[in-house]
Amino acid sequence: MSCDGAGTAAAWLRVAEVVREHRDELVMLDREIGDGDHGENLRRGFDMVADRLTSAEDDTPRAVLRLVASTLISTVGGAAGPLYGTALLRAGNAIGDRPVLDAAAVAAALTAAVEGVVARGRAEPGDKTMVDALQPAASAAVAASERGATIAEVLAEASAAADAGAHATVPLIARKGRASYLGERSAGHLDPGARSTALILASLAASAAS
Amino acid sequence: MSCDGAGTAAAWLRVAEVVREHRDELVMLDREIGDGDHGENLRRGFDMVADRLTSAEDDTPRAVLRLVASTLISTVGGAAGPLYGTALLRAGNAIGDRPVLDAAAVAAALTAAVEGVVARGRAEPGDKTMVDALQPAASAAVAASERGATIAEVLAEASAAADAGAHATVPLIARKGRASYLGERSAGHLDPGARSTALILASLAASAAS
Amino acid sequence: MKKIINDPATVVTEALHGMAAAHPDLRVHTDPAYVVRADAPIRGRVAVISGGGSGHEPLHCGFVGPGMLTAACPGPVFTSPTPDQVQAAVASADGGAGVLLLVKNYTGDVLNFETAAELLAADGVDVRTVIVDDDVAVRDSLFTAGRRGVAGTLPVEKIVGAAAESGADLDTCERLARTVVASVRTMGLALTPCTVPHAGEPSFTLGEDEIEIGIGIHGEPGREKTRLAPAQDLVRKLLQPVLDDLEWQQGDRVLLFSNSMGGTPLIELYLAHGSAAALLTERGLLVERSLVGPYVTSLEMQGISLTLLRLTDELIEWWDAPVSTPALRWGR
Amino acid sequence: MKKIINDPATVVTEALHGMAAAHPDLRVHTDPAYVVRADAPIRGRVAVISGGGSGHEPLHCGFVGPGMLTAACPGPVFTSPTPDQVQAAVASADGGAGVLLLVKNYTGDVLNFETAAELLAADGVDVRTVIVDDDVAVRDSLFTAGRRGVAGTLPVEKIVGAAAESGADLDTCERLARTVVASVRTMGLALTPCTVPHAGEPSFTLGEDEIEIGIGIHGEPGREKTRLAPAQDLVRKLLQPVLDDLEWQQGDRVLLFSNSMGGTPLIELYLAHGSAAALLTERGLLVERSLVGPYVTSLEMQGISLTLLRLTDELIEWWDAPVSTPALRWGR
Ligand SMILES: Nc1ncnc2c1ncn2[C@@H]1O[C@H](COP(=O)(O)OP(=O)(O)O)[C@@H](O)[C@H]1O
Ligand SMILES: Nc1ncnc2c1ncn2[C@@H]1O[C@H](COP(=O)(O)OP(=O)(O)O)[C@@H](O)[C@H]1O
Ligand SMILES: [Mg+2]
Ligand SMILES: [Mg+2]
Ligand SMILES: [Mg+2]
Ligand SMILES: [Mg+2]
Repeated sequence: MSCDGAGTAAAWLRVAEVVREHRDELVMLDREIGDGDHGENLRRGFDMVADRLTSAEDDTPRAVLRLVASTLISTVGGAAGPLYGTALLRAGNAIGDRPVLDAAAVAAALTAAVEGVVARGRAEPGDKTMVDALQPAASAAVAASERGATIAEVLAEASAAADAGAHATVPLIARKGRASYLGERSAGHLDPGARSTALILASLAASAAS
Repeated sequence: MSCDGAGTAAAWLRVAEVVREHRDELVMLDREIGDGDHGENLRRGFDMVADRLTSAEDDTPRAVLRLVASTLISTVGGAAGPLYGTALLRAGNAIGDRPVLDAAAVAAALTAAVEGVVARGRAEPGDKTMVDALQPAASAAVAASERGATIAEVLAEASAAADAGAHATVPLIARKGRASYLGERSAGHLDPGARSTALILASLAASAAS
Repeated sequence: MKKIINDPATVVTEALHGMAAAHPDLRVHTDPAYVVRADAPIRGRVAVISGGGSGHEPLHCGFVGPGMLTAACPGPVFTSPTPDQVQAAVASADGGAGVLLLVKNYTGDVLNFETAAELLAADGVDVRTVIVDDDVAVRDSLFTAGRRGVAGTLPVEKIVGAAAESGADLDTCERLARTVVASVRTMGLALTPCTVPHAGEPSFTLGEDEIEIGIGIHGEPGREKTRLAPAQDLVRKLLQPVLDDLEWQQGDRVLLFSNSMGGTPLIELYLAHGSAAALLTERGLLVERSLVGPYVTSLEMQGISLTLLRLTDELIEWWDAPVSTPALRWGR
Repeated sequence: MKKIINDPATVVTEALHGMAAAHPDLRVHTDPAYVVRADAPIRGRVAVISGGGSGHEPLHCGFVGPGMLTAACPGPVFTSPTPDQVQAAVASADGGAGVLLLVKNYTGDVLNFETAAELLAADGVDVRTVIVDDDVAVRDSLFTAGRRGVAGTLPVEKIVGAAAESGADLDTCERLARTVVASVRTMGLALTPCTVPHAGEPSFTLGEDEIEIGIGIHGEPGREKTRLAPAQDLVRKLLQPVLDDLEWQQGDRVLLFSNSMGGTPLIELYLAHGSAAALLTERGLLVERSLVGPYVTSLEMQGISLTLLRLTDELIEWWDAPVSTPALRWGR
């Protein structure tokens, strides 16, 4: 896959499919410790992303991310809409106007994404949120890129770290988001936002590898 | 059992117990083709009857029936309250002020009771109501009394006829009362009011025989 | 059975205590049970009185107040009140201009109100009775108990109450009540049964995709068990028999009253209302007034009923007139 | 799942069509979704705007009208609205005297309204935000998401809306909102879960004699699963943490708001209200105002919440002021 705007758009079109495939799983996870809408919120948002991306002309990677971000902000709602939206806006700003991405840009984008989510949502690692998937993903990406890895390798390591981070949310007691209202009853469940972050990164990594 | 006012009061106290014992059965029957309150309506009414009868001084059989009637009218509600109330008012009028009942008076009382129910509720035999128990009971009582039977025998035959009449309501399609709203779906169920009529007569017959 | 109660036998009395606490402009009596507006009796005004089994709240006690009922008699859950309740309500509501009893057509209600009316007439009260029987699910006939009174009772009480409030005499109120009864039709459906506290068990059972069409308001099963369908099909199934039952002209004005049986979320009720309004408009009727909410209920039952009232200028005037009760309030 | 709907994806839009059909004095928009009173914008009046996930009806759209909200933004079921909805609502409601956003304290609602507020401020609109967090079931802390906004949102909207209607300026409205938020506390329980249309399954499961205490309004389980108990014990269980949370003096005047979660019969709600009023009176509080009904709901959930608002002369004046919305109406 090329790492220009068209390639970025193709990768996010694939993310939209993955979200649709996992809609029910995310709904189910959110029903357990939230309000059962996370999968539907993202499905609604990414369906619109898919609509707009296919009708959008080719553009820079940053423009693609901005389009995805603003679409998610205006269609997802809930906590995930503004958080993913901010993450992608910041990621876009971090990569600037370069026409083609490189490994360092991807690492910088992920780092900016985490910072954006934390700035908005004020969750710390261990609070049982998407930060627990995104933060290790960004760290892994930075480490890999500093080692001289390719984009595909960077995203593969980020994806693996996100997946591990997501699963590590299971025993945690939530301190942010709806799950926090359950207190100790939130332990024993996978955080839906951490899971969707892991799914998105896995999809991006798969696109980069193909 | 004596057939004076005290005996009549004792017999109706026993009826009150029988109604309490069969409350749940009558609720269940009424839930199937009505609104599930017949047993509770009668329980509420006859509990009050029991209260008032025990505190009432000895009196004529007619006075006892009037007390039962007015208590049922003011506490039962629903269709059964005014119908049983009217039946007992008319029955009381039919026996007049005699201090002790005889077989003919009992037969006349039952006949007056049916007439009262029909005058108020305008149900005909076969409409799947309490008339289907009360009407054959009155006929049987008249026949027995004309044959020279005792009070106990008259009530035994009336009770048997009421029981048969009640069970004969099972296949009928209701044309009066709530069960009529079900149309054909009312068939296959015992009418709760016919059942309570049969229970009351069985209890009166048992008291007379003791 | 899951209910917020202390004892099935005291539910009605305890709920009346709650009404008394919540509504200082009502006088609430518990023995015998009736609710009357605090400023009654009003000299020279017709008293409009209704009542029936409890479990249909806010019907009837929630409709007591200026512009609607003068008093109401709540029976036990799903059981008509007794004549002495009606007599006591009349005694405290009668302003000397006569009494109009509005009675839903059920054998129990009719017999108990009839008994009360006889006793009141014997005491010299000028009392009239109008029977409400708006439910098209039940075929009417001289040989049956006739149609039930269901959600159409609300517009009867509202319109007659408004006229009585403005000083209309007993003849006028009675005539108006008969006009509304003749012009109002309802049909309902249930998605779930309800549980009467003293019965302890649901009134019927339904499979996961079954509904009852043609229900009354006492948790009784309907005429027909059928499959759950999309909202627009359900709405058509309810409106068709209502439309078939009265003769309608293009351009007829109607009140569309979308009623929840108690447990239906308002979002579904509004959805059904929008669907019903669209269908009526398609048929050339003018939806001039709307009412949407849980007004004539069957405890926690999920389901809806749709009521159509054919409007005239006179009925619109009384419908729009100010009303100030716990459950229905507008104008002034 | 049994619901009167056509398609889970179109529930909110179709319900808004029903609102439009039922309430001609509201302007109802569906893309983006918001409801605004028909006479807005009103020159020189503060616009009071709220919103949140759907499924809590009549909150918020049912509270749009004179004396309460200027506009409201309904999100998908149990999902906060998006910033563009808020921007569009503000654009059609802003009368030039500033905009007050009343937001229930959920991460999603706060973030989406915050985003909208930033964009509006950048456009030069004088916009303030007040967060409602009345739910005592959740322990408050700097390190958590904080308390939820639940039924206490209603008195905030009513009181601030009345002040704005009378011409109070933005500072006054904001201060009043903060005063009400500081004086109102709520606690709720559920007897049954609810089913979100797009989820298709109940939000939790409960045994035949189990209840959830300390629920929010999104079908989420509460803090504690416990046994069903008599109504008076349940009422005490809800009121105790509410009473413990604020300092109360003998003779304090309160509004007691008994709210149904949607599926609880009104007869049970009144019963609970009577029980709660008696308990408060016993504790030396004066129940000066009452509100009883299904106002802040969770779809068809059976359950109740009890809200106490400490009253002052000022709050009573605004509470009593005329209001004319689909769901709350009195005065004038
Ligand atoms: N303050 C926060 N910071 C970071 N992530 C959060 C925060 N609050 C919630 N989340 C994430 O959002 C997810 C829930 O998203 P979603 O269900 O779409 O929104 P809502 O909770 O409003 O229904 C949670 O699983 C969690 O990962
Ligand atoms: N018109 C009538 N004539 C005679 N009996 C009737 C009539 N209508 C109803 N009933 C009797 O009343 C019984 C129901 O009584 P009950 O359940 O107490 O009253 P409701 O139907 O008002 O709930 C029926 O089973 C039937 O036997
Ligand atoms: Mg969620
Ligand atoms: Mg019955
Ligand atoms: Mg009954
Ligand atoms: Mg949500």
